[in-house]
Amino acid sequence: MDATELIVKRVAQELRDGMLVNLGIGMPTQVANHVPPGMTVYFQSENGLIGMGARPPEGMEDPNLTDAGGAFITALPGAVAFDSAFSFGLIRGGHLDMTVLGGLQVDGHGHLANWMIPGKMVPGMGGAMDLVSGAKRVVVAMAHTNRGQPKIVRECALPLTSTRPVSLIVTELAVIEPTADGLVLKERAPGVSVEEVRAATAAELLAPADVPEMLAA
Amino acid sequence: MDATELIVKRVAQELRDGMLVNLGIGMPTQVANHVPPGMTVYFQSENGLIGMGARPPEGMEDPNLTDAGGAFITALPGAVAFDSAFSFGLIRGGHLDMTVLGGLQVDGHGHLANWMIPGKMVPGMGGAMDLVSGAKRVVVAMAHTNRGQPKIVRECALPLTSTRPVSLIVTELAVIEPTADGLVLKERAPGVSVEEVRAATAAELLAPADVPEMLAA
Amino acid sequence: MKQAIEVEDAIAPIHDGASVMFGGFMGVGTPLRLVDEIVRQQKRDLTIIGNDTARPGQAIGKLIDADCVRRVVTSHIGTNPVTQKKMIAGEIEVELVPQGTLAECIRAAGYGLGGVLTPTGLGTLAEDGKPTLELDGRIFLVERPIAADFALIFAHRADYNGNLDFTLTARNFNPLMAMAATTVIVEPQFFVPVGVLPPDGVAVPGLLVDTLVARDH
Amino acid sequence: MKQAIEVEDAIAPIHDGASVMFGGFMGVGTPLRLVDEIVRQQKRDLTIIGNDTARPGQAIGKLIDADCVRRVVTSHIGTNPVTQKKMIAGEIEVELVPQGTLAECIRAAGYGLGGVLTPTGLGTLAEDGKPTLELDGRIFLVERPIAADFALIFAHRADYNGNLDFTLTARNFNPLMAMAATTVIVEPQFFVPVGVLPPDGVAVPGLLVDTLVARDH
Repeated sequence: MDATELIVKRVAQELRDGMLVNLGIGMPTQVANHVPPGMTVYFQSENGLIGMGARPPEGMEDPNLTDAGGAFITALPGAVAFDSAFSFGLIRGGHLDMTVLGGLQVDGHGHLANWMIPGKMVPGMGGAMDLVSGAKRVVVAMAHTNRGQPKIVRECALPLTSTRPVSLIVTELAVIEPTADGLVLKERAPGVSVEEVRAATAAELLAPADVPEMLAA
Repeated sequence: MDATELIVKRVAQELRDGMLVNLGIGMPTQVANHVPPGMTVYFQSENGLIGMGARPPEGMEDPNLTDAGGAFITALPGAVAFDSAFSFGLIRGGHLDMTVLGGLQVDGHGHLANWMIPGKMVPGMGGAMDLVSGAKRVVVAMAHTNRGQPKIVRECALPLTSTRPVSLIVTELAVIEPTADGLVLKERAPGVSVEEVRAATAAELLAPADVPEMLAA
Repeated sequence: MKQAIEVEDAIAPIHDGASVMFGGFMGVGTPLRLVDEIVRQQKRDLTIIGNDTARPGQAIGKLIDADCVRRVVTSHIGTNPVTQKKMIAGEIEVELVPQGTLAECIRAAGYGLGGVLTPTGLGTLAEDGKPTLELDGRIFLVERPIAADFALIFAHRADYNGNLDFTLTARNFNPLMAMAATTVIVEPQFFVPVGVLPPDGVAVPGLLVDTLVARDH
Repeated sequence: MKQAIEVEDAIAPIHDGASVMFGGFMGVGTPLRLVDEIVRQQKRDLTIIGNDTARPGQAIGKLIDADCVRRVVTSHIGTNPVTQKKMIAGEIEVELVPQGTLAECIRAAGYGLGGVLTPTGLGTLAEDGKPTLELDGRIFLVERPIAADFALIFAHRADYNGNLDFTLTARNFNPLMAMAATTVIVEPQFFVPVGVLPPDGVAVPGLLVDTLVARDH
């Protein structure tokens, strides 16, 4: 199993029946492919839809129906369309059960940085600040390191997305939960030791005596 | 012509083609009966409709379609329905061209009091505060006096509806415009002298040398 | 898919002292079976939130008659002399809120906003010790969000997932309240299969709905 | 009834230096013929307001390419390297606003609100010297309303009175912007007779619309 598949499958275990979930662009999008059988999860596309489905049949695309990246999608029976204020009302009003986002850095306070690298890349925050400030649960899905450099750090050097701590961090090495006491190592990837996780992490990690392995079936 | 008819017909002269207008309960409602021929005026019912029409045919009433008083109405072709936030967005956002409201008192600053008499009658402000604070033009349609007591006074004794001055006051005796300099007597009712208007008014009235008669055809 | 439950079971969880929002404007768009069931179950000390208290014996006017209510947050009680009498007698507390402010404050609660900045009510009794904020030379009243334990909603149609649509002037506060309460209980006029409501016609996505009340047998 | 006018005449009144809102999300729901005409008429120094700047050569991305723009107020420029390049070169100014805040601030302008109180952006670069307000122990960022000289709207259908509906994810910011600009210019996909759009399906009443653009011949 490659790193992305491991992360995405582990994140999918956080899904619960009936949840409204928003998936960030990139790796988080793939979580939609791993909804446990028999479970109904509503996916919100922040450009104004709940109930988005897969790509439409060739030649039957509707130019007025795309995902937040502008790619053609379908709408499932029971889908709902709305304007941008309502879409973010769902997010900011606490009606969104979970969001899954990528990250550039997460720090020991659980603060996420994922929207700019000063002087280098300024894509803008899009909906990220609203999602991290408003969703009931914020799950960060990201690689544990970037070119060998830890992305989980003591204090974010990059501009924060929100001062509200995220709920969970899932990487190819570990599952980590920010708490009031600090970052807690909840699970380690199959075959990865606690020491290996610590070595790849630049923030302090609290770990119980026995850290179970991630299950990503 | 009785007092109400005179007032209502004079107020109707303030209508312009294409206006969005909100009429208060009571006398102001009757302004809708005097839209000049060939003119299109959109009437907003604050409970969520633009384009309300007359009573429906007997037996064809829709319990989901009433005016703000709960009476059955119809919807004209091209009518639009909306929720209460949108309805008041139209009012508060400056999209309402004119509102016509009843009044208990108007004072020398053009301040209107029309929503309560302490210790006696507390109906609540309903939409009145929003209308007076938000409409582009606020026209007060009321009797000039109440049991012989002037309703146009130096300072309102009753609780204000808004600190924003109204645009025009129309009574059975006069048309009066609040300005930065004070109340200006613009028109007098047919056969009524400036002195008679002054005698029935407890606020100072500025009057040009020649005050024309109201036209209420 | 959601299950529709009987009206007794839908109302049972409402505890004495609860805050309850009711859609409706002069009874139009009010869930009348839910109101009757509150009276039958003799709920007490409720705080009720709604545009008005209708008339004695009508819609939420029945809750006033039946002594279910300790406090009312509303814009207008002028059509209900019983509400006025009990207010003056000190049996119920009435908080009067301008109608547009009421709509915005309910929306603010559902949309995660900290409050509402409005000129409506400034310098009037509605200001009532509330904070003000000066911004770029203009002064605004700071009104608090209005949330509730329960929202009782009248919908035109519900599909089996709880997606709701509304019709004409029965819409009013209903969609706003569906965002602003911990528990949302819906009395639909009709049930339709999933897919009958077009995505653009749904005003409340089913995931905001906690309870659907079965149709009257 | 309104007259539909040619796209040249619709765009002609937009002066150099004007602020212009554009509906759309990654070009979906953007009035593409209006954008092309702005480029053709070589408008200059515009402040453009919209969710994103799409991609180079696409939708409002074309305005960036053609040097029509001096300032952009948007939530995301990550898909448009030309915007980023010109920003870094100091040729255009970019104000990044969280997407939910952008939607609410545009709505606030159209709804007559003094601003938006939100936790989104607090303690991040988005705070950027903006005022904060503490209310009942919570701190909120005070964001200003966002209005514009012109709103350029893409609608699904317009009736002859200018009533508009929208479809699926082409809705996004369009109905909000129709409330927030001095002049509202609409490019509808289809025209339909008055009475075809059901009152419950109209998102923008025609009286908010200043200009309807004739269909492409």
